[in-house]
Amino acid sequence: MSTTEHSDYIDSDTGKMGMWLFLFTELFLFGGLFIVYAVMRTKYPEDFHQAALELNAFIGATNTVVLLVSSMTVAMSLTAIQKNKPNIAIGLIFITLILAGVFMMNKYFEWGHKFSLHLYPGSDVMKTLPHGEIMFFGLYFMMTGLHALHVIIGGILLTIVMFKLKSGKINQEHYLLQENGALYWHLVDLIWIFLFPLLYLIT
Amino acid sequence: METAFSGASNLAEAVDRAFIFIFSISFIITIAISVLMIYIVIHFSRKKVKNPKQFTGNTKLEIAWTIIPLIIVLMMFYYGKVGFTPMREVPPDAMPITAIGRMWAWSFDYGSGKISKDLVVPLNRNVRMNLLSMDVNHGLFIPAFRVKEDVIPGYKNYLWFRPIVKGEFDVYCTDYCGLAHSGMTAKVIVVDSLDFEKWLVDLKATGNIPDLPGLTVLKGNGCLTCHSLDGSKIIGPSFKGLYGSKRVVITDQGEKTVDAFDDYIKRSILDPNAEVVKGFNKGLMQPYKDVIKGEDLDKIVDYFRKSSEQK
Amino acid sequence: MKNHDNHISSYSLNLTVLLILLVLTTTSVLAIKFHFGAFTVAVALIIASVKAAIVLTYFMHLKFENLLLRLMVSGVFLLFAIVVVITFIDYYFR
Amino acid sequence: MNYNSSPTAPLNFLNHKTGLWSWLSSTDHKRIGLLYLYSITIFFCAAAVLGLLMKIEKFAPGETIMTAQTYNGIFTIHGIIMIFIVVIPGLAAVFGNILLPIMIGAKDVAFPKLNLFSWYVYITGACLGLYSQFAKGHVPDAGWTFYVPYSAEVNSNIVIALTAAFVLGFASILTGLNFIVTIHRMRAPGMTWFRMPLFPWSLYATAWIQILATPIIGITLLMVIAERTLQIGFFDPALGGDPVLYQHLFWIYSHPAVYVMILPAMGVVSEIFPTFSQKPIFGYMPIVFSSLAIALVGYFVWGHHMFTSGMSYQARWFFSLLTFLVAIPSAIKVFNWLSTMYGGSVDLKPPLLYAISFIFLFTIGGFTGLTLGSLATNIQTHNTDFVVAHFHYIVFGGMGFGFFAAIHYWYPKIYGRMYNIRWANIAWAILFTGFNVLYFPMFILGLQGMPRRYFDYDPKFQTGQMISSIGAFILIIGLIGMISNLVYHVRRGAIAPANPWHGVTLEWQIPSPPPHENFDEVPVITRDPYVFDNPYTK
Ligand code: HEA
Ligand code: HEA
Ligand code: CUA
Ligand SMILES: [Cu+2]
Repeated sequence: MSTTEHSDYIDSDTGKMGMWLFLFTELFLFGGLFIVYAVMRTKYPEDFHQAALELNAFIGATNTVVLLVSSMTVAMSLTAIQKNKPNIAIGLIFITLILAGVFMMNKYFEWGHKFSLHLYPGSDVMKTLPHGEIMFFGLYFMMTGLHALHVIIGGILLTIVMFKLKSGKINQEHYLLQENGALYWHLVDLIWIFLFPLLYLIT
Repeated sequence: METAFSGASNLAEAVDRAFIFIFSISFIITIAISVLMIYIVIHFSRKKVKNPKQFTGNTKLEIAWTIIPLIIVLMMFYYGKVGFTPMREVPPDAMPITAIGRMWAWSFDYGSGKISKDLVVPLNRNVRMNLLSMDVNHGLFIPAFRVKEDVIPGYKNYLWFRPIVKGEFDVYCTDYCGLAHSGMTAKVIVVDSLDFEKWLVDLKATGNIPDLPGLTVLKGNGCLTCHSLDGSKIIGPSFKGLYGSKRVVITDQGEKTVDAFDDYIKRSILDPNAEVVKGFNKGLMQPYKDVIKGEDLDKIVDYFRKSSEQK
Repeated sequence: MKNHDNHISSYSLNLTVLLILLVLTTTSVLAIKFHFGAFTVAVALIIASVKAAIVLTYFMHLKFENLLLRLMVSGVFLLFAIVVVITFIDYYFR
Repeated sequence: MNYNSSPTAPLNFLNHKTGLWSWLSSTDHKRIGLLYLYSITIFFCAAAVLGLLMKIEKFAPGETIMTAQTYNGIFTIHGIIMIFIVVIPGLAAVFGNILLPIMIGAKDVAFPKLNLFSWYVYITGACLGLYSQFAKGHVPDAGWTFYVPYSAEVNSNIVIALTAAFVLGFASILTGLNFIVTIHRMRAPGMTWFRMPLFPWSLYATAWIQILATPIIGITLLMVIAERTLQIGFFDPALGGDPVLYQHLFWIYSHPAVYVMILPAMGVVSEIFPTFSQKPIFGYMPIVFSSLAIALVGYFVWGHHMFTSGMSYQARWFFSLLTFLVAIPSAIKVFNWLSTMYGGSVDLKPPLLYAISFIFLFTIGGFTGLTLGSLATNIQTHNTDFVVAHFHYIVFGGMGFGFFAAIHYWYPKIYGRMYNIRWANIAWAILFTGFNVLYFPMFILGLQGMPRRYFDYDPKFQTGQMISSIGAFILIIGLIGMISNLVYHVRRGAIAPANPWHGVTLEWQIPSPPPHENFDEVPVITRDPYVFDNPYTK
């Protein structure tokens, strides 16, 4: 693109506003699932109760803590770059990525366990369950699956941020991308804050 | 005889009143707006007006054309609600009939072993239709009665009416349900009470043929909408000469030839998509596993065997 | 393109927020154990909403953003709540 | 797309760079708008021909030119293309893109690269839609509403069509996002919120619906895809799912979506009436706030598409009441437009012709919408041809005619050329006649009980169906007349002046076609948008 092309010269408020609007759409994306959850829960309270007992609240709680801590580390990395400490910022983002990895590992074992019990959509065991329980597991896989996808996307975004921090493209003066990456990561956390009680806690 | 707009049930009058109210207002305002526009275009045309006035608004007018339409629409809402409310309040003495919708035929179950493909109802008796779907969404629509409700699987929807005119009226399916959606029609036949009682106990008159119980089952389940008895191709293969014939079918494993005896016929009813006769489409027929039970299956097979032997 | 007029939230603030969030998480895990019956869902959701509000205000810096953005965020949550309520006008009265 | 031959000497956005790639890689909002214009026109013509085929099929009862399977496939793809590919992006993506930045005095939208990206997303979605027709297997045949359980069970290319709609939704979200930020952050100095012209205002209201409603249909379609591919039974009653819940979710998006279609069209005519009356808009504030009210209240009325689905009685009357309330802001607008013309110096040029017919058709469509919104009458008319007539009147008559008004209004600005006015008038007359002959009989058919999505019909409906089919042929002549006039004069039309209609909004203050950078220097706005202090008619 030549210099006369309309260029992306985006100031921080503009960029941040765009990000927030995008987060709104993400909220409504999950919102649709929450509506389904709410309706189905009122339809099959007993089955949901039974099915939720199958989930391991301990793994859920661990993952909650992991995500909350990671949320703090991204927030701190922003503080670091604002204070012109790029190395600390990189370190904190790195910790965040590790935590994201831990989260995904947990998720992997959790799902793997469910699969080994033949508790996955369409399985023979699943077909014998009462309607509400099938629904619960359907929602469980859809919601956590979509959430895990967001963890991965967030992870990729933060990796990019980390490399740009290293190369100095993100610095004390220009850190819009990092801000937006952090916002996205917090959204991932925010959604989990609701998923955790709805799926694991309330039985 | 049926005319376009005359209602044939107790519910029609209130509905038509709502129609008339809304249409009259709409008509008057639409005409007024059109006339005003034509007047403006002519009277204030550029040829005549060289010096347009430059006013920008008028609060009183704005309030007027907020409040007046508000009142009008609230009245429309009121008429609509008044016409609708009785539709959900079924009188306790209503005679229950189950309307069964399936791709692509209606059948009406009177409970007493009487199943009919047309809806025969007595004049001036309250009738409650319980709506039951065997597969996908359908919609039970009787225009002359001004009633319509969707027939949704897993839901217990209902409607009711009291026929007030004798005659034959159309029944349509108004929820898109696939290939022969537009063919999913039936008749409502409103008859005198006496005739109705006679009809109800006469199991022979509407398809219940004691010597061919299998045919009764086929008719009752709407099979004949898609499968002909005379060899013509409708949506599925014809039943003519089925028993004992050789069938080329497509399975997940590929093509093979089978002999159409008891097992094959039962399989094709319970799980029609496992083996699809070559030249026909998979997925058009839903499994009848939960619909046609053991004894009826035997009756059907029996019927096929007998009709093949006759030839 | 510069971000200078942005508020900088200190490390200790972030840490405090995390601690509060962890306490709330523990509370809600424990609270469920007590079985409030019909209120379990409500209790869990209220605690979750408080947590979400904290994340929004501090981690996502809404506290330091302009009024417009704050209005938008609350509007969006309000809108979603209304949609859920309206859906339940159907399901609740069936 | 080579405008080299344009003799307009100064460089402008059309000719400052040439070659196909310079278009496909351009982040210039005006060029992206034109990319949308061309793609939408192609898809519109394709889907319109499909509409014509349906009408030919229905000329007589029974099978005439196609099988039931084909018919069902055709109305499905006709609906999908018209709704998701033509009218939802429609005005916003074409004229919003081309004119929004100019009208608020900006150089471009806030995120130009994202803007180009959304066009590619759009094209991907549109191609997926086409692919669903040609891929191996059956064409999708579930209607544009994809109601479960049918869409979850039928053996046709539904998944491809669902993915197409999902991707198209994404493009719509990105456009909406871009516009909101643009309007918030990019207005020229002095352009306060209430100095902003009404078209940008309508885009602003639209954009909020786009970003807050579209994700819901996104997730809903994903759930149907998951149901078909992963056997998660959200909506399948055999697995405990709820088919009515699908309808709720679908309409939570798709009702607000109808306002995505109409609001920009309302914005367009709000520009046209002042210009062609040489008079300020009447009731600027009421028009602005009615747009916002439509966007907001329109979010809460989705249940009126489900009055017969067995919803609770309370929900039915609640949705009916709110449906009526959302009509009030539309009423306010209509009266304000009429008052704008009243006392003006009215010049009946093609854009105004289309704008006036917009009011007429929109009024009919709107009033029949009220008929549908009233409980008792909805029971009779739901899912009949009455609904089909309602939405063709309001979508094609409203949004469609709004689109035609817009193209006739801004054509000289965009291309720097003028179409033939007499030709345009004649085409309009044929189009308008054909339109009413085509769709009006459908109201009557619907009242008589003719259901929609019917391949075949009772012979008693034949007269109405025949008249309607004839209307389609008249309409096609008008449409071809209109389109050929516009296409022909892109290169050969008379050179248009910068401000042929004597408009006062910003786009008329710059040359036609606009230069690449829109403005030489950033404009400073010092007064309200519609001040005709020196009407040229004097
Ligand atoms: C551009 C798109 C658009 C717009 C703007 C509207 C506007 C409205 N629509 Fe329509 N509608 C559709 C597109 C649209 N619709 C589509 C596509 C469908 C079918 C979907 C499908 O099933 O496939 C549909 C279906 C549909 C239904 C469901 C029918 C059914 O399936 O049973 C209903 C029911 O209430 C309805 C109502 C309304 C109402 C009340 C308005 C109101 O907003 C109209 C307001 C306008 C006016 C009222 C006229 C102007 C005002 C005046 C002239 C002033 C005087 C007014 C008064 C005194 C009141 N519409
Ligand atoms: C913008 C929206 C839009 C527009 C403009 C149209 C335009 C038309 N529509 Fe469509 N229609 C819908 C949106 C639209 N429709 C939707 C959403 C549905 C619901 C689908 C569903 O149920 O799921 C529907 C359903 C629908 C049905 C109902 C099907 C049924 O229920 O059985 C019918 C039936 O006649 C129909 C007909 C037409 C016709 C004749 C036109 C005509 O106006 C078209 C006029 C144009 C022409 C006649 C041809 C013009 C030719 C050219 C422009 C150039 C020529 C091109 C070449 C030479 C390549 N439409
Ligand atoms: Cu059954 Cu349509
Ligand atoms: Cu609607």
